[in-house]
Amino acid sequence: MLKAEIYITLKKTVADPQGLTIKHALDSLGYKEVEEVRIGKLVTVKLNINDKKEAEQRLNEMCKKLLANPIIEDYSFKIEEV
Amino acid sequence: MLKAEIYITLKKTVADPQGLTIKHALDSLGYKEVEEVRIGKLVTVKLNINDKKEAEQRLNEMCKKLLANPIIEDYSFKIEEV
Amino acid sequence: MVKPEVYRSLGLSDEEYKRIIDLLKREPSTTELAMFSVEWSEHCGYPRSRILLKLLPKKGKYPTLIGEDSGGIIVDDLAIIFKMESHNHPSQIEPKQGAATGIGGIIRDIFTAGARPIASLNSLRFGPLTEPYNRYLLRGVVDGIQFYGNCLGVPTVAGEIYFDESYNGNCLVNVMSIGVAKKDELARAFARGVGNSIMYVGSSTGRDGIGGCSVLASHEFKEGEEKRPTVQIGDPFTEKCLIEATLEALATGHVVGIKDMGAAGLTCSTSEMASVGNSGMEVELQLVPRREADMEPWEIMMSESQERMLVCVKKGKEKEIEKIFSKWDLHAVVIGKVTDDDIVRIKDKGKVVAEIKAHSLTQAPVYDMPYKKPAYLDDLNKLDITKISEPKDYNGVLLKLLGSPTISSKVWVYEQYDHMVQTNTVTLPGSDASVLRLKGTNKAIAATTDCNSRYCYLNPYKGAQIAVAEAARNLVCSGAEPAAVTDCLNFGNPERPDRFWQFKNCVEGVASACKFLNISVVSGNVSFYNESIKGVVNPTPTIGMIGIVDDAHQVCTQYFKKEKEIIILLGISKEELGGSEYLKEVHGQVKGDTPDLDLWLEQAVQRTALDAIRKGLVSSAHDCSEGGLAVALAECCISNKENMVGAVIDSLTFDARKDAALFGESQSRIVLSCSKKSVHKIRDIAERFGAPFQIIGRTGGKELEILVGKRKIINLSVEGMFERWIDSLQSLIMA
Amino acid sequence: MKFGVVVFPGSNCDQDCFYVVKDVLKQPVKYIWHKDTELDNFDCIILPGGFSYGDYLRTGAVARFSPVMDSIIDFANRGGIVIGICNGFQILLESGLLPGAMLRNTNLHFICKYVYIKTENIKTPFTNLCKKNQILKIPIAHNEGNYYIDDDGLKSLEKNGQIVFRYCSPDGDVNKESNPNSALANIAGIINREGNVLGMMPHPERSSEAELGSEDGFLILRSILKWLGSK
Ligand SMILES: Nc1ncnc2c1ncn2[C@@H]1O[C@H](COP(=O)(O)OP(=O)(O)O)[C@@H](O)[C@H]1O
Ligand SMILES: [Mg+2]
Repeated sequence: MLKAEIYITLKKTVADPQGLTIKHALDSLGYKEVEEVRIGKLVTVKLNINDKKEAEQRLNEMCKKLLANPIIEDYSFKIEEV
Repeated sequence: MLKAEIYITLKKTVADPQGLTIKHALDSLGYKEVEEVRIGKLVTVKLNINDKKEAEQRLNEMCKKLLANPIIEDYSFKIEEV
Repeated sequence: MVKPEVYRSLGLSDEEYKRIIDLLKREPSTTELAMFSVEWSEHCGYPRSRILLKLLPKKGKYPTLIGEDSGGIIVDDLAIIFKMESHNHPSQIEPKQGAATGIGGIIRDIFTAGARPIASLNSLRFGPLTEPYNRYLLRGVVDGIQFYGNCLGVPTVAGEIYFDESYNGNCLVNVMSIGVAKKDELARAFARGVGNSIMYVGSSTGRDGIGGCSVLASHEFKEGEEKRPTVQIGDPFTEKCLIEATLEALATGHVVGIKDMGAAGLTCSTSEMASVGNSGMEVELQLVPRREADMEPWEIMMSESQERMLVCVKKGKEKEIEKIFSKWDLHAVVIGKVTDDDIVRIKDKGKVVAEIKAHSLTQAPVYDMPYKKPAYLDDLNKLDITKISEPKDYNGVLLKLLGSPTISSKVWVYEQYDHMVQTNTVTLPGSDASVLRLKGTNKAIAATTDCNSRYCYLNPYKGAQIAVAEAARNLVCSGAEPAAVTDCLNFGNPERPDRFWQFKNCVEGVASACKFLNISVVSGNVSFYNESIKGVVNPTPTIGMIGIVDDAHQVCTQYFKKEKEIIILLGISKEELGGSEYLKEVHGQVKGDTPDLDLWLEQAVQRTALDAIRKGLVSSAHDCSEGGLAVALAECCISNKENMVGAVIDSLTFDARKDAALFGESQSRIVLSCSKKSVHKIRDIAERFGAPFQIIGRTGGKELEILVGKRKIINLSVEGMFERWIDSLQSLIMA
Repeated sequence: MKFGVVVFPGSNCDQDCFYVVKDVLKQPVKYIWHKDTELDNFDCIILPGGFSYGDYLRTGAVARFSPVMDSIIDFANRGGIVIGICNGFQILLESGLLPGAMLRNTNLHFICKYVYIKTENIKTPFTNLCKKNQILKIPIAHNEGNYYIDDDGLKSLEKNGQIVFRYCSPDGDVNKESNPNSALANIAGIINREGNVLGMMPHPERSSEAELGSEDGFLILRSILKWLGSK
């Protein structure tokens, strides 16, 4: 069994109003040190596969097809054994 | 300048209907190896702080106060220099 | 031997525990004990309120249907089913999910009756927005309602939002749902027919909300207390599929009975379906679809996982029902059958874990609770009006009231709700009541929720009567005949005689006003223990009322339509300042007696307005509520952003102080506008019904001017009033 | 003319679209279940609004893989008339039938209200009864209507007249104040290069009867009918 954490983030060129709003909120709570906030998705997946290479290839497919929208999002992931 | 990635996940005991729906979707796309999907948030923060210890303490505060909902969510983070 | 601290922590008293042993003639198992504890809790069994609830009239102008979980009225060949429910404590802990699952629950009550949900309403109460946690609560609750309701495709068409210190530490989230069915296609919530199957449908069972029913709903709770595992997450997508699948399944005719698993989940649905059907039922817990491994039998029986239902299906038709649910990707599995005894028998791996007569679970003990008028009330009711200084700046007072969070526009809230889906909403939120056409007929229904809980605090009986009268008045102003009520009774700890006195008086007030107006109470809900270390909530008997519009083209809205029309006031402005928003916001006092309510006068005013609207004589109708006549007039000017019309009020006569006449909250008053040629016809109608009638001014211009004698005491631009009224709530929330 | 309304799990304007075609436009209409793959000769297919699959991942992302979508893509490629409304628009974007993507409304809220849109291209099957630059009063109801496309994409939309509707003020100014969700270039609706697939965020089916407050949306449905009739 493998576990993957998939990180889906908005492309740098795409504005992130949610991130902005949270930055403002943190600011007004006194966290002036916060320079930037960006919000993304964290998808945790358990895979019934033992081979990391295979998992990598499958995950790339899943992300391209469904989990991320390449027009506005980037993705990356990390695989570990469980 | 430090950069932190904050991972916010639903507590294990809390149901995740989103994750379930996405698992079904992956399943019907033929990704039968997917055993479980859980959906969380990824918050990327740039901090105008140089000291990791200090950053850690501030991030813990921000998460507890604003970013995560302690009733249903857990959080963790990773700090790196940029 | 069960230890006293165990049953006590489940909310059972020593006597109740003894009674359980008498009923079973033995010690209960853990599962049985848990089952009794929830079934006998206030939430399910109504032990402390049942006697009083009998006072609420079950008959009215329209034939009334009282179902197991909801009720309604019959209009021609349609059944209009509706109900209101509270989700206060879950929302106080986790506002978004608390409110969301509240919507989910109330909507299940409607479609399990066989009706398609056509509208939701919400009545919300919070502590002042100056407190950050209250802002968090309001934002979260609205987010939860929009998240769940919008996804379902059921429009959220109306509601109310109040702010009061008494809700600090215990907000109120009351949600109402309305559904429509052909009257002979309604479903019942029972199990019948030996050998018929019991099917479980919907989401799988997890450890959500275990103990939530008794722990969350029937005990005072302290903020910050560890209640984490009891939070349930709403899944509107599954609920939407459940609505479609259920209505499809009911249409096959193979369903004997159906009940949703709300509070107390399987316990409630098994025992109540058996009890109502005078049947027995046997269920094997191993067959229940679950989300988590190793759940104890009692956990499965107590789980409040959302979006689940129990269905009694005719023997041999299980496959057909299963097919419908699986088309919508939902579980549907047989978990048991109807038996020929009257016992609910729960098995786990074949071993009996509970075996109880269905009736002994559903017939909770009945208590006649002691009550006593609170000592502080006599003092509180005394208001020496001569000690209240009359304002110098009436413009300032009006602007202040228009910006007060309770009076200000709620557009920030209702624009987040899809209030148009299903294409029936002919009067959108922003007027006195929303109106929904009934496709395929000429008719429409109007809906509103109302309760001024400050009135109920000062005078529970009269305050509750006013809640009913005001709801009816709002419907009338929209062109509807008030038809029937659902209520949600939110009170403190009923074991305290002062709180119970409030409860008793409010129920009596609702009952008497409904009887007088010939309106039936078709359904409702009781929520006790609404208190925290910060105090107890004001007594809040929220009234949800629906009315019938016979001709969907004869609806009316509250805003002035055009220039040069005549403005009429029906009713009388008295010298009443007690309990008013003005007294609180401007003079910082919550004191005095609630305004008078003369139900005969109320009826005369309502009949006049409705008759005039139905005859097509009226351009706009708006009742006077919080903020009194001045606020009502201002709202007539500004509540249609696209066409704001000013007014000159120069012939107002009254027998009271100026501030009382303008900002006092005398009941039974409606502001009408009409063309010149309709005036005398409306006057005739008013005379016929005996409603006080006066022409007070005319529409036109870009200002609201109010003259007393020759003196202009109010002179404000419609733009200026609009700005104050429209932005105030949002800026307080976003502070 | 035969209309089809696709039903995805979670669609919630399917019945509204069905009703408006059947009872207001008075044309034959059938539901198409999302698992159907055989489309019987429809003239126009409507992808309705709602929350297909709860919009739990991204709007339209899961619905795009419903079995019916391959057939709809075929249908569109053969020149069939397809209109996606709200969630339907989002599904069309995800499926690639229309370019671009949807982001969250910048105020981060669901917005349900009447807005005004300007009809910029009237030479389409969907707007042929509108006047050039006609202003329509029509409601929106969405969380994600903030249309996005990259610079080149926007240029090509503009160049090819693919921007059919833009949010505007009641008197037709296309400006920031009248853009409810901050959509790029105030875009409220676009069409494909070939001109037979329209996606729009506002709901014509909610504004096709006077008693609901506006009949402007009905122009779009009547335009489709006219187009089909004259073909
Ligand atoms: N929580 C809410 N949800 C939806 N609509 C609301 C809500 N609160 C207020 N409204 C709407 O705002 C308008 C004004 O409400 P309110 O001031 O309570 O009216 P009234 O005093 O006539 O009862 C009504 O149309 C009402 O339905
Ligand atoms: Mg009113």
